[in-house]
Amino acid sequence: MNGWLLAAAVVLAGGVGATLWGVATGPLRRRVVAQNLSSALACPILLLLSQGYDRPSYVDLALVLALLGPVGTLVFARLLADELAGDPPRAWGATWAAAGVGAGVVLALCAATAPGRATVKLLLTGALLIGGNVVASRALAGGFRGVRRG
Amino acid sequence: MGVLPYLVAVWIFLAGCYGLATSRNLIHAVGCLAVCQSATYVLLLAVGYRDGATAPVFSDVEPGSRPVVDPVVQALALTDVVVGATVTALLLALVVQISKRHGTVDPDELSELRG
Amino acid sequence: MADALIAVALLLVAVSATVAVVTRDPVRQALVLAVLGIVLAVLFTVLQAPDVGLSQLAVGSALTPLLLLLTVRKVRRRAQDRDGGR
Amino acid sequence: MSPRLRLWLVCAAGSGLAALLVAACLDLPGFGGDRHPYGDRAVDASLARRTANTVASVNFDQRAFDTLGEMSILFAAVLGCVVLLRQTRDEHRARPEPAHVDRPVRRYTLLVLPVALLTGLYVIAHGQLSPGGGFQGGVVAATSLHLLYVGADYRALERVRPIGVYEVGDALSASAYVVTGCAGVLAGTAFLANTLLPYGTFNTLSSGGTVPLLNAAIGMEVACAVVVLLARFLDQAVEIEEVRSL
Repeated sequence: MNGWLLAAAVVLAGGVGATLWGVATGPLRRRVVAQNLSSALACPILLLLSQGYDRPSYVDLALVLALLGPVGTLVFARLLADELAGDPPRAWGATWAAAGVGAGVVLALCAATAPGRATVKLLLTGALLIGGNVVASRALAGGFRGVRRG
Repeated sequence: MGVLPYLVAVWIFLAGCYGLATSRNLIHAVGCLAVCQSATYVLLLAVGYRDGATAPVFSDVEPGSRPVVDPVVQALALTDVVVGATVTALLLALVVQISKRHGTVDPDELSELRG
Repeated sequence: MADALIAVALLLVAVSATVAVVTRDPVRQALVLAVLGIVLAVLFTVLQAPDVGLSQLAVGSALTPLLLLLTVRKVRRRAQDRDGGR
Repeated sequence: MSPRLRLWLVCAAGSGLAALLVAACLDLPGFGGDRHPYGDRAVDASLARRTANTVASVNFDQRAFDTLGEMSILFAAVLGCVVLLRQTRDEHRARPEPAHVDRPVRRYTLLVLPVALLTGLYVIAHGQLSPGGGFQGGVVAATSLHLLYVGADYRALERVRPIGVYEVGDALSASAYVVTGCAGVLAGTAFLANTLLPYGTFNTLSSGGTVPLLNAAIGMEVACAVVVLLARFLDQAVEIEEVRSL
């Protein structure tokens, strides 16, 4: 029994399953928040899988997702600014919970791997993940208020 | 597991086809086509999987120390993901052009225009 | 354990693909497609295909939504211009 | 055709197709089976040529001709987009108003842009070693440039993106792939045969003969192609307007 894979399965079934429900139903503001959370939760899953399969090179996927996931959310925030302006989504509780999951996973992996280049990459991924998702949430909550056209 | 992954690929493909046929908006139809495409990736990778194996990438494991999955199907799927995205872009460009010429992106209204 | 992970990922992919098809509004469909891309990337990783997963992440997380939303914006703007001009 | 009739037709055809597909699935070799003759041979061939990432070896060595075809599809798709989305006579350009972006969002995008660009180049450069390669890295690098549109301003993006340069780069890298293939013919072997360069040491940046070269050509091609594509779409969505005929 591999604990890392078990944790990944739990986060996948619980976390990403819940965001899938969120993105499938409800008003637009709930859906964009769910999309942001899905990338925030998938990144720790990829890190856990990398550790669970004992393949350090899988961390590249988490790094790319930590970079591009928030970019995707910013795209939605930017191009849907008009639709979201009337009733901006505020989901700081869920955002910080996802950030907490990410931080916990990164710290656990740092403790499990020997210090070295892998640790630096993990910490970079974690910083990009948490920073990116907090900024993306901020952008959804009215970061592009002035954008009308363009 | 048995045939579950193959059946999931079939389900995704059929769902995409259903969406394509009943779509009332060409942009939505292009999205459904993207869903259909993803069915082929799932099928290819399911065919290449081997129980208890790992990725055929030897930058961090010793060659021969662990069984590996089939790299050929992965190479097929990987190029198609990126090329498929540009083809999606081409279709979206066609949609933009249609909306310019006919002022609508509803396939039903378009066929009425033709008479 | 690996089998359970694959089953969960397959199930999520099937559900999100179905949701993407039945969501008729293109903007909302773009959101579902972004989630589908991420779930597919996780599935490819558990099927031991990190190369394909990376491809899917690169394309699905930002590029496809951007293309879809830009098209929606162009089509809607044209419709607005037309209605405003009349 | 009425929608109702069409739905019936779709259901009938779909159920027939579903039955055939399910029957085919039941005949496929079982999921997770141990028999992968092609895969095993591909892995052996890749290791013989000292390419650590077998998938890159399949793409840029054993099936390099196939990748040439994929690249042509990509090139043709971009060409089609450029032609379809050009500015026509009854359209004019309107300058978009500068966007107001929250300061943390703007700072974040300006901070992440170089990191994402570097990650894209890293993914391309390590294509023949770790997961990644020209296809993935090219998309990441091209997407990272568009952070300027998302986080700053469309005009800022236009300043760092002289579109002609990327169009030329697209064509150049496509021809670089063909030229590398022809070099094999001139050297007396076959088109795109990986016999030209020494295979190098296993698991280093220069190992694998022509694999890193073809990989880099594809990386540049994909990056330029995506930049050109998005530029056309942004032009249409943000700048180009129809002249109103009142």
